[in-house]
Amino acid sequence: MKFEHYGLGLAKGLVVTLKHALRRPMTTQYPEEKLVVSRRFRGYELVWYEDKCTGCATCAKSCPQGNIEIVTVQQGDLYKVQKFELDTGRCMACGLCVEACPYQALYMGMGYERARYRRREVVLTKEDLKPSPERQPSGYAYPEVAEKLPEQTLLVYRK
Amino acid sequence: MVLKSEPMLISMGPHHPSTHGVFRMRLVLDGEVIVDVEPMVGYLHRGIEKLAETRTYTQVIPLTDRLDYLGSMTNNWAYVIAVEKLASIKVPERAEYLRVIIGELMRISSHLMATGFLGNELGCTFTPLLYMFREREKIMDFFEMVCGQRLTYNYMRIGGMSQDIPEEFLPAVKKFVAEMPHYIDEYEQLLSENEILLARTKGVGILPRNLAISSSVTGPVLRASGVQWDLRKSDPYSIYDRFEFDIPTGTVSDVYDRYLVRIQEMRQSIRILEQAIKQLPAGEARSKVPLLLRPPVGEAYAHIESPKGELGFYLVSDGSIAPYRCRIRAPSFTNITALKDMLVGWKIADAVVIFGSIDIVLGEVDR
Amino acid sequence: MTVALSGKDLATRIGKAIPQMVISIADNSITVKSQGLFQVAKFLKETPGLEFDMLVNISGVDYLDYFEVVYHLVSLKHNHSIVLKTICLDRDNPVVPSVVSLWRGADFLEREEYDLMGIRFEGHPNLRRIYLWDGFKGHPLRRDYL
Amino acid sequence: MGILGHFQKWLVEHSVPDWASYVVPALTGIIIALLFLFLMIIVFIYLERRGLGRFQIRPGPNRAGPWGVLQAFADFIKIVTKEDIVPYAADKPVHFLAPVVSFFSAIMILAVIPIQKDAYITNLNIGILYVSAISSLGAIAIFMAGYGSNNKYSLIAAMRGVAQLISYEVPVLLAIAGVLLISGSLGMVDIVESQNVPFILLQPLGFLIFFIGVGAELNRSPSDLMEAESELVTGYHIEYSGMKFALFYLGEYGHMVVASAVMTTIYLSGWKGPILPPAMWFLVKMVLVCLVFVWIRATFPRIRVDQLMSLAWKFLLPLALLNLFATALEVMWQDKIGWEQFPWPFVFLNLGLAIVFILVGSKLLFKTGGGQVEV
Repeated sequence: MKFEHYGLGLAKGLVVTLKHALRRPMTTQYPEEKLVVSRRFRGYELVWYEDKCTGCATCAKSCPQGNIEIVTVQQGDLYKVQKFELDTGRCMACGLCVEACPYQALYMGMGYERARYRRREVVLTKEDLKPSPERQPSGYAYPEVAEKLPEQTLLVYRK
Repeated sequence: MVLKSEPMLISMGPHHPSTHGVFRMRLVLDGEVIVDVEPMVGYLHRGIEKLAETRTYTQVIPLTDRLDYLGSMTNNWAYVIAVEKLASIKVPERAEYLRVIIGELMRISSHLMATGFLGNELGCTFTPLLYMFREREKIMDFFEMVCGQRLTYNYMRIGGMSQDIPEEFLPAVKKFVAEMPHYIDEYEQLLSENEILLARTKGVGILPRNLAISSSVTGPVLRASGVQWDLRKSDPYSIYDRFEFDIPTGTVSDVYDRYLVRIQEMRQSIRILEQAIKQLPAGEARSKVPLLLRPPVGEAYAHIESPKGELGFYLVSDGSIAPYRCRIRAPSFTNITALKDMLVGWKIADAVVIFGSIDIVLGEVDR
Repeated sequence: MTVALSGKDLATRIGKAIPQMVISIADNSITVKSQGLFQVAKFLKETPGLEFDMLVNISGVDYLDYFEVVYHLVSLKHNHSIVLKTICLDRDNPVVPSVVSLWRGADFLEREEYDLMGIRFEGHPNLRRIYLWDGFKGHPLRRDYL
Repeated sequence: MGILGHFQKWLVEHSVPDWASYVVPALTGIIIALLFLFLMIIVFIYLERRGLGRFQIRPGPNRAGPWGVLQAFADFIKIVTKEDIVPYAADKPVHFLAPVVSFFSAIMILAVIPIQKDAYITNLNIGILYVSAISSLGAIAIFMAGYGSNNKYSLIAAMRGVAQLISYEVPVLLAIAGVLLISGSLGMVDIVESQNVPFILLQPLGFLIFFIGVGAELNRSPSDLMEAESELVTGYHIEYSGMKFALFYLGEYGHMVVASAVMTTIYLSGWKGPILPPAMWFLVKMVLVCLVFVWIRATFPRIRVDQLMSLAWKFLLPLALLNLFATALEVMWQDKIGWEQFPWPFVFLNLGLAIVFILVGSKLLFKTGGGQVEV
């Protein structure tokens, strides 16, 4: 070790930390303070519209994990979805199923507090996947939905 | 009288705070001095190359996110370039620019992490790391904005991007690009002239130029060894030949040079970002590619300059919907080849610093 | 721009120095017999004008009938590249000469190929499994491994 | 005679039994010292964690109690409810005793610290000697912990710790010797009494050496080599958990409290100061010293072990000797001018000397290479 700068380098560092000590902390106090997530947020749940779904199983085929299970029964010309199950414990929220859906029946969800105590609770069935006031579809792959969602909070604009 | 002593064997890792995950070094110590070292990897081996053989070409993209999880976007990029080369797919102009913008943001973020953790390994009690987290957080915000997630992006697609950027993206990035040099100045003020940091890093862990080349070391480590080799310049992929930037290189090839090279690369990335934002054309961000892509029989090797070094994908196609063989040339993995040469003779405290200066990510080493 | 050298030109140059080793030639790659791999690699590394000083990657590909080992070589000095391939037909005991003595970087890459593909690199100083543990049965990246 | 002495006298005058007049004041002193130490440890832990948070642009612990003031208590409850794990191959008695030694050496020093003119437990006439002797006990605790745990990381840390503490005793004591020359006494009260100008001004170089040395002895960043969390995980207390770990933690902060108290006493003119009551001044100065420690911890990387040694032997020791020499010369002239009347010329003289010595020292004395060893 040589004091090449006679300790001035150390003093410079001290000035930087002191300057930071006078700044406002950057931390977000999470449970009380929540940031608005992206409009294209890929939450750990899907929002599924039963009326639009034709049971074509394109989503199941596009899933890298083989996570989506679809069973359909034929009713005349149409197919009725009997079982639509998604194991969110294995879902990696890649969004490929949503992109693949040709009938706009599948959306990513906006939720992110998805921890559960039991494994069976993370398996979402037909009823769990339907939209509700708490389960809003996100704008991922659907720009027209994204436009209506609130703007994301960005740290760049934080003072 | 010569005191009888025997070497002490220490297993550093896989549960060690500064081995960047689950890396393990089998150190043979003489007092505090390292006599021998054997890197041991494989604690995070998930067989991504094997998994890729059972997935369609599009389904492999989420897997590549899980290689170098501090540089997921560039992993996506390398993979899609390889597939595009294999299937001769043309990428729209706008998508190329977006890829450059996203890729350079990723490089800044990854280098921030590398420098911050280097500071942490030097014993800075998290201060530089937390300052750098602040800027990384902003970049993560951008990525969340474009693709909806903060770590496993899965943003690039074969033949473009999954979606075009939202309109609020560019102003925010412009603001970030304008502010960032100031923050880098601040880091440099905190670290670059600090005598303790100089003492700990100057002349430490020297990797001579020839050894670096023959050890297949790439990326900032190779450039710190004085080799002007950056795939963005030497083999311009995508549209890098349209931008003006310099390749920072080191002279002493020690830890300090690697630190400086990373800092300067961040500045160069900002230069590229400025140009790319200015030139960004309008148009489509994704070309029409069939959902189940069947590339012709053949093989392709595509490489990009990822933040860690040369990331390459060697794809062999047999004409089916899944790659026949997907070999990943991971920069982190080859960069630790020269670890022993850098470590022997140094103290145990230098081991973590030298190791940290290589900047590996275990997701990529073990794949 | 890295120039991908033409396989044809290179094959003739190799053929002059080390005859009867090149099996097939593609646009940017040459395939050589595994016995001659080391000589060819040495030739590529040391011939002035070629000087492939960096070994970028080693990939093993299992084509079920034979193994193909692919070496991506690049010269930082001249900024050109070539793909060198070799094949080994013996499925039970595939052996390829090691190039660690030419390029240090082959060390881990060859160990990885040995671990996952089961190709033995003769002359490697420390050919042990790298990812999997020592008692692991089989080589997972082979196409017939389930 | 201190407050406890008066108390004893009062007891004797009111004809309590002889033994009680000794035991009662002694017990009172011990309890007061313990309470003071615990209180200050909690204050210091709070300052350290919140202060470190502010330096790192985060709020720091703010959940337990208002502004997180109860965080230390919450941590304590958590830590005592943890299982006490002793390694199978540990040297059990040594492993058990190490935290105790670490903590009690901190309390013992407190006995001679005068918080106010009369507020001390005892006024030894060899106060400084006592302080430096007891503070070295910390090294023994660290060595016991490192050796007794039977862990390789701990052992390396213990060896580092002993080497470091022994090395830094030398410059620290030489720096204190400069103070002693001026004050002319080893007693803590006398040292404070003799500070018309705080000795930090009269002995800037001595203070710097003392500060660096104490930082190293206290195991504070940038010389926290014994618990270097990035290298040796946590060093000597890697195998400690539960209450024993809590004792180490208390011991570590206890030493810091004591060190800032000693520093306040000998360099920052103890309880002296305008307006505020004297004891308040003492606490304010201690807290300031603590904040400087936190500030330094938030900024600097850690020094390597061989660099730390060469810093002690090649840089601090010569400077301390020079400082002592210069001080001795000044004390020789003292008769002609006198410290009491004209301290300010000496303040500027010493400041100038300190700068010259540091510049010369960093150019000439202190050069070490990269540190690679041939193996």
